[in-house]
Amino acid sequence: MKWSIDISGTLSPLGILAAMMQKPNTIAYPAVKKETAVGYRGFHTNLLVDCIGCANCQDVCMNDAIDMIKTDKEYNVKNSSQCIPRIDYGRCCWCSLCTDVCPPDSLKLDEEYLGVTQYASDFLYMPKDK
Amino acid sequence: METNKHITIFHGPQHPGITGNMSVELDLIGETIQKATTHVGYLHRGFEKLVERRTVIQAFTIVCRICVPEPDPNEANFAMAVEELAGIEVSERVKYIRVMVLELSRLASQCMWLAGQSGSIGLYAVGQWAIADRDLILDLFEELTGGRVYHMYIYPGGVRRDLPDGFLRRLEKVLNHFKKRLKEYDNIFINNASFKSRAIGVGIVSPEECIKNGYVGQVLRGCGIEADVRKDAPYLVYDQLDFEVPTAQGGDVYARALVRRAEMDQSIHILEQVIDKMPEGEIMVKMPTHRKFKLPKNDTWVKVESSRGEFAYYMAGDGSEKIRRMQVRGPSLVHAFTLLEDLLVGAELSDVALIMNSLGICPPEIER
Amino acid sequence: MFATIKNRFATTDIEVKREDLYKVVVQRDAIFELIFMLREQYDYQTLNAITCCDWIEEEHFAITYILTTSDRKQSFMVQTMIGREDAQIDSLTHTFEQAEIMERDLHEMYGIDFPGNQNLVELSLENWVHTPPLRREFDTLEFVNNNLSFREGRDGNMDVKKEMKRLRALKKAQKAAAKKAKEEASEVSDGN
Amino acid sequence: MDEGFLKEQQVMESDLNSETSHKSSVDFLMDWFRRRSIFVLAYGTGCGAIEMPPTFTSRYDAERLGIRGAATPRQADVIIVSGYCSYKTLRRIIRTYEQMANPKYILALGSCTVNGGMYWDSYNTIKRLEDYLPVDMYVNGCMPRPESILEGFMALQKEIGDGKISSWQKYEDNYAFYRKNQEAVLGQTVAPAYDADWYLYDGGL
Repeated sequence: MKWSIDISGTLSPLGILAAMMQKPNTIAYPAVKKETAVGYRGFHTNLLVDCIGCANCQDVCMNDAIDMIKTDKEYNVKNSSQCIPRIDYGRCCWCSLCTDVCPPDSLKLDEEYLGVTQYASDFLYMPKDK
Repeated sequence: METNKHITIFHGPQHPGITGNMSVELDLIGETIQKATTHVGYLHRGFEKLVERRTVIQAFTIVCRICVPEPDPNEANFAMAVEELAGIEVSERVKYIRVMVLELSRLASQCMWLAGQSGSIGLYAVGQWAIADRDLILDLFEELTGGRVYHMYIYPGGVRRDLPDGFLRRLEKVLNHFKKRLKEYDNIFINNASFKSRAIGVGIVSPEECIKNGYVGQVLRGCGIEADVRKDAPYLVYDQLDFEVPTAQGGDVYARALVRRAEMDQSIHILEQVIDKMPEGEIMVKMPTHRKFKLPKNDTWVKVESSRGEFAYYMAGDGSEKIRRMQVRGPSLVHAFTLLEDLLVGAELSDVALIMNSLGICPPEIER
Repeated sequence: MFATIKNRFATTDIEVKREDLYKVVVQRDAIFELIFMLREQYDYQTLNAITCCDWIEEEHFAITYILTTSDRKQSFMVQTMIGREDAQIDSLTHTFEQAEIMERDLHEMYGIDFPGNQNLVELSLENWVHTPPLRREFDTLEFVNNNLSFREGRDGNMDVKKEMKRLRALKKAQKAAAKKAKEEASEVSDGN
Repeated sequence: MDEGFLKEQQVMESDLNSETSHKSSVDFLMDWFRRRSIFVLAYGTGCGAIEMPPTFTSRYDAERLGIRGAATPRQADVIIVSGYCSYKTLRRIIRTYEQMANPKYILALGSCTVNGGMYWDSYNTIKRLEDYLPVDMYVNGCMPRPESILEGFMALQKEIGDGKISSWQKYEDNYAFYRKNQEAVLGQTVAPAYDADWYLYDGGL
């Protein structure tokens, strides 16, 4: 390697010091929470007054993540199987194909996304009713 | 081999200077590399088997995982291949939106490269800035597609969501920010004397070798060859957009850096045209349900220009609702083996990370 | 170009897929001659990829060599069929250096042998002793079920179609029973 | 029936019922130090590695919380298993984990570490990470956002500060169980064993 003096190449990087005057762009997470965008693909919600228990979501899910289970809550009268989906969050990839095929549009993805746990057995998720 | 002279070390998979989960086995005398062998497979998931088990629509969600830093060329390739086999024609608006997504993802991927390349010579401040700027693009993606990294947006037959209100204005704002920022990157990184002294004359590739061995992307353009799938075999609406294919002379790490830097300018230029020209129209053709959508018995080969070069898919259908065969030919496959093993011989140990980053090797697309 | 290929290789199977993509299917013993001819006379300088597709019903693998011109404007898919048992085709490493890694990949995934390639060692897999994974007879889900286990606790899954049927039958039965009870009640009241 | 994660409630209740351990002031101090200096091994094992740069650089700046990168396993406290884990990587992760000095923790990202994720039918990835290594914290998502990763780190810090986590101890105590599972997928070649006598292994030093 040949060594030669490169004055502009040595001095111009010092322009980085100007950044000290700028406002930091850090989002100080626990104190400042950035809003997720509208339509963010977070956890599932399922409006039970609309859900008809058709299992289209189970059929389209390539990850085998959706179980149709019996519910003890009040369900739609048109729900001919009396089953509602329960999602396995050890499988889900949040592709939202299940919400695309939902005929009454009851299954949706919400903005909520935070799930931290110490136990892997907490992996089953019952969509919130909203 | 002479004893007490050679030393064999593994550069990776656990190494801060590696471009992903892969490793290079180096045979050294002192600090000089005598022989390099690439090992991959740490990220092998068997995508090509998995898509054979799924219907076309189900397979669409899995393909974007093939290349992690830049998922969109995969989605675009998949959608284009399926559309070609099934004979679906998409609207002009869809094409423009796809171009926008592809260029945004190229810009984001170049930011990632900027961070890796500067990190490999110890200029960490550039990395901090570039990753933060990349996040601005990811915010746009989050708004547009609902996901930060895996967008699952370019669907066979269209795109999944329409542009939100005022999206193009916000895109313009980010682009203006980038234009200002790129000048600063020039000052602190591209023209930096320490980068120049490390990069010039390192990892030289000759143009003849490039053509013969099928190298793509910045390796070709760094040798002064104007090669770009967007110009050579235009897909989507790239033939209606005005842009240049930047080249540089020398074929070394610095030439490839200059090419990548100039490509960022071109991406911004293209995006500005897309903002002006965005037509109205349908965003999705009517698609049958996933059990009814069938591909005819036929095969095809489609390619797009990713941020690292030509990214191609071979796809064959067999008349059923499942894909018979999908083979991914990413740019890194030949780069990581034929080229990298060649370039590293005779190089210094400290240049390994530099050379790997300048080739932009992305292991998940090598082993799928 | 097409006329020359048709005459020399006795094939009519030339397809124009797109304006920049042609495809031809030739006999196995003629494929390298064709590749060399394309390379020498028609400027198809680059080997882009070697792909393989398993047609298990027809008992053969379709091997496709994808060649590109040096100005990268035209691609040519040259396809040939080889038998699935003891699959074997000569290596192209002597002409194209990059063929080594592509053949290594196919060797691992399909078990195709490439005589002439010195470096057919494992690429992505490690200590793999089963059927090569991309062959159609290899069932990945069966492999997973035999070797690995999923998490327990996902019980309670109902077969929705069956459940709907059962509930419909139940409802019907209930209705019928109610009707019957009603009829009986009315009969009783009539009798009175 | 509850909404949300089905077992969360149960875990919180059991937390309330457990008796608080009595720590000496030295232990208290050690835990306090540990939770404020978490060195994360720079090993991107899967797709989750793509969200680690934003977490550790200026946008989300994990160094505010005392979390930063470490280059070698000897200096690291936490290894992040970011998503799916192929057999070939699992072997390296086990090797790396065993080289790390106590106390050490594992943070698992994404669906794939819990129940196979979207690669549930893949022939080359493991499905449940906890069979092979003791996991301290799972973060949900595919991919988890940087906020989620930070939240996972903060939960880990809280547990460390309370002195509750001793997963490396669990690994040593139940080594036979883990070793059996590791050998079941990787064959007999996981050598050397964690409890191997290094002075005698491979011809001795």
